[in-house]
Amino acid sequence: MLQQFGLKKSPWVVHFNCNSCNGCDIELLACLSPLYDLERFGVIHVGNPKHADVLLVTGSVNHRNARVLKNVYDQMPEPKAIVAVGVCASTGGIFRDCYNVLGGIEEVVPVDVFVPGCPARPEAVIDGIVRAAEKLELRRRGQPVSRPSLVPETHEPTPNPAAPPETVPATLASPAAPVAAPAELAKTP
Amino acid sequence: MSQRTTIPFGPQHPVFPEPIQLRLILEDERVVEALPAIGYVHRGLEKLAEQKDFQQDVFLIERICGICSFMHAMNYCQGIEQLLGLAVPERAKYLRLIWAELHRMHSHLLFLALLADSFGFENLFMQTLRCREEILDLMEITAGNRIMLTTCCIGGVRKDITPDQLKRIGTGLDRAQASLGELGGAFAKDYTIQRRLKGIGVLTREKAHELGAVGPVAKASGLAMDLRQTGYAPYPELGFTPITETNGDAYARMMVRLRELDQSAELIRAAIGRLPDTPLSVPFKGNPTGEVAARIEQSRGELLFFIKANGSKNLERFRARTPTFANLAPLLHMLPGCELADVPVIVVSIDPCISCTER
Amino acid sequence: MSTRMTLGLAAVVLAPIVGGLIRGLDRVLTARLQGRQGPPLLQPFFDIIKLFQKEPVVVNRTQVFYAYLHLALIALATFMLATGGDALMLLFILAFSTLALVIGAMSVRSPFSRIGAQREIVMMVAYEPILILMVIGFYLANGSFRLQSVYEASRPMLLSLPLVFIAYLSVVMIKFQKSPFDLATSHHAHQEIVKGVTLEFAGPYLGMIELAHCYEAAFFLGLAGLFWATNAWMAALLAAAVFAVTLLLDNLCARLTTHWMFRFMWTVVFGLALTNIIWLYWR
Amino acid sequence: MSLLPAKTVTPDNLLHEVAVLRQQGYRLVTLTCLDQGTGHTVYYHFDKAYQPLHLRLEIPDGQELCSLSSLYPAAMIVENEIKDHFGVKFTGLALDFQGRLMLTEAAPKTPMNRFRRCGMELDARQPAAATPAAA
Repeated sequence: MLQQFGLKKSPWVVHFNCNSCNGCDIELLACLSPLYDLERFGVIHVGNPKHADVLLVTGSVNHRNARVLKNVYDQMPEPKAIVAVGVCASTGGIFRDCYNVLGGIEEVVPVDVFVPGCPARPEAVIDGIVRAAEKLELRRRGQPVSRPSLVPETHEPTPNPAAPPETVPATLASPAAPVAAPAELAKTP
Repeated sequence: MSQRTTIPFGPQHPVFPEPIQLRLILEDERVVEALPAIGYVHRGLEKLAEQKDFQQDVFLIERICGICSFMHAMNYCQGIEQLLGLAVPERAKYLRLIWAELHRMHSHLLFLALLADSFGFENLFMQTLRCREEILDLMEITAGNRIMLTTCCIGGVRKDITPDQLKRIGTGLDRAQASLGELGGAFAKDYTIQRRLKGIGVLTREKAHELGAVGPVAKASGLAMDLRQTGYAPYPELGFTPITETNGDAYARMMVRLRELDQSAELIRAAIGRLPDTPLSVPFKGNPTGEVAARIEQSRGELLFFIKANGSKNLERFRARTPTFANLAPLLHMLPGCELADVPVIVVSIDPCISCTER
Repeated sequence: MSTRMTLGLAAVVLAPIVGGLIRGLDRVLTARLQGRQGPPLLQPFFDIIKLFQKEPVVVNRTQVFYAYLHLALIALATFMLATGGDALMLLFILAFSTLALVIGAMSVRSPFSRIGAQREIVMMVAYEPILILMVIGFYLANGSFRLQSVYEASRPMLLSLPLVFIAYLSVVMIKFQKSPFDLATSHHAHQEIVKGVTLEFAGPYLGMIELAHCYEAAFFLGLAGLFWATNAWMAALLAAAVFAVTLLLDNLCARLTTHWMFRFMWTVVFGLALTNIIWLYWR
Repeated sequence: MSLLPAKTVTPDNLLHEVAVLRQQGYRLVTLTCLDQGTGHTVYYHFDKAYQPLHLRLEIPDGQELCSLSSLYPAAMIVENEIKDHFGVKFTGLALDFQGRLMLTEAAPKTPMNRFRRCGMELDARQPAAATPAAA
């Protein structure tokens, strides 16, 4: 009975700046400010991945920090969720063509929520964290959690999170699947 | 007990919004040696700027750093204008100045908030961020975005500030300055803050010059060095003089920024008062050619762009030397000998922008 | 005997609930002081429930043992406080509880965790003498080391030990990890050593430590109540006053260094408490 | 094309010239490196009382350049960066990151070179193809 309060109401976040230009990072800081007050949702900004439930990543992945990002991700105990904040974290953004940029963070870790924007607005970041917290709860119950796709959805209905597992592709159903990006999640060229 | 420990300070560390790694070698809690490991946010922006059209580069270069984005774009545009021989209309110069100073204010307020965070003063952190929102509101009202304004373009600005918005800037600055007055008192006079900042991370005037410190770090050490005096924008007409402190410690660096906040607000007011009525931009034809080293005083100090163009629409070389890059050497000079508890304070006191540094 | 036993068990059950509420109130009031809305009052409970639902990540088995020990000992200390046990024993158990956490933090190889543990030890060295002086004060006032005698005393301890009470305030601030003493671990003291002592504890084990913190919150405010144990209302008022002072100072101060804390505790605070004891002795 | 007004120096008299500037109270702003196909041009930017002063230095491939870290310790970082990005080697670096300041093993080698892609070893490189980058 008590369990339903847990994860949804207390998503502790850890922020990792991958390759960001700081725009999204300072908007994350602004989320903590009295105007937006992230703590309303029980969010604590912990510096330690071992305590965190939600990983907020800003910026794209480069050769040096890919390993660090994977490391931070691996240190987080299950259930966990990843939020890609801003377009750089989602696809590489304006820096996609840079020689040292590998692309969005999807290259390294599975993403649960993409927050758009350059930089992402604090409202959008808060929304992303709250959505990630809902996914945490589903994940704990062992229910299938859909991973978003950056490929625009054409006419398919949005996946029902409570749908029975057999209707969901196996790769999507397993919450702990490492970087199993299904074919339809492959990025647009 | 003099056991040596090596602490990897970063790249993912809560006090830094950005990844830089300082390998600190500690004896007990005293830092003996500090080695930087950077490259965690190296993207290769300079190369991309050479591959893109020089007009697209305005938006790319604005994203060298999200905190002082407008000033990057401004410096780049000024450099290209110099190559093209464009005379920017007066109104555009004043509008650029207004946005640049708004950016300086929000950047300095962010610095104060991070500094408060670095010595664990959560309340002050929150209040400073609240004050910062006033400035962000002004930017959103005038440009449509909170941080990335993208109003600067080659030849002038893309957007005008209407009289209503100018009035709103005035009231917004009043509110920000009112709360800044209270916050400034807390920052300058609080006993615990003074204990944490005074005499910490001292950089003498000689060392500051030798190590090439720029911006508030140099000004706090007594070097009156502010490129706004060179007159790239109508600063001299508005009666600008650089602010300096003499002690060269973290407290002095904070005071420089605190006083610059008020100065920026006054500059904006003065600029609004004298805003000339001219077109916003001049049209231009052709591609730039030649070499130029454009400089500007960004919120963290001197920003230098070396631009080499060869008459095609791609630049031949774009090089950015950002202020934090210059301030890294002073930082590494300040760290040895300090306490571990002072490391966040010292690092934050130079207002590091790693994203600028590594591009 | 059996009523005291029931009282003790009730305290062990109720203390985390009261402590959780205190911590929740702390967070709400702190947020309000900072001009924010803040989390719900029950947030500490949500946090603990969540932590127990997380995957247990263990660095080594020792660490887990010490997390259990930390929680068990602080619960035992709460039990003893409620049943009016021996004050010196109480102090010993309390110190051992903190020590369990320190050893747990020392048992892993993370430098931040170790520095946190070192700081925790420095903090113990700074506040333990004050607690001992407090117990000596109780003894001088009542002629017994049993806390029962404090409960049965005719006049409130505050009247005999006013300076010790003030010294005790700073002990509470250290234990609650409030500015300017938030040195070793705290939700906010992450700037220097990330999470300090609790760095390497995760999931349910961190939940246990959080639970222990709830016990601590209730325990130390209960100890503050001892200074006016003759009247339950006055005791509660005193505890509330201690809580309010720590909260206010937390929002008015920056964090200072371990050295400063050590000097401050051993000169000013220790001096205050000692003066009180000497005065009590010669009275 | 108008070049930056700069005094030309050679690798031999570089240290002497810079020492003179240091005596006169100039501050080292930064270094800029440009790839010229068969060599590199290095600009040394100085500043004194807002008056910029630039030194230009041409260096053929394979030749090592002496570091300024003995005169200006801060030059060390930018020299390491140039080593990363262009493969220009410096002698007497106060702290040598071995081409790993900005880049890692997996990253492209000397990516900032405009006319060629070469490894860190300049000697092993093919003669400059001098194909201008996509216009």
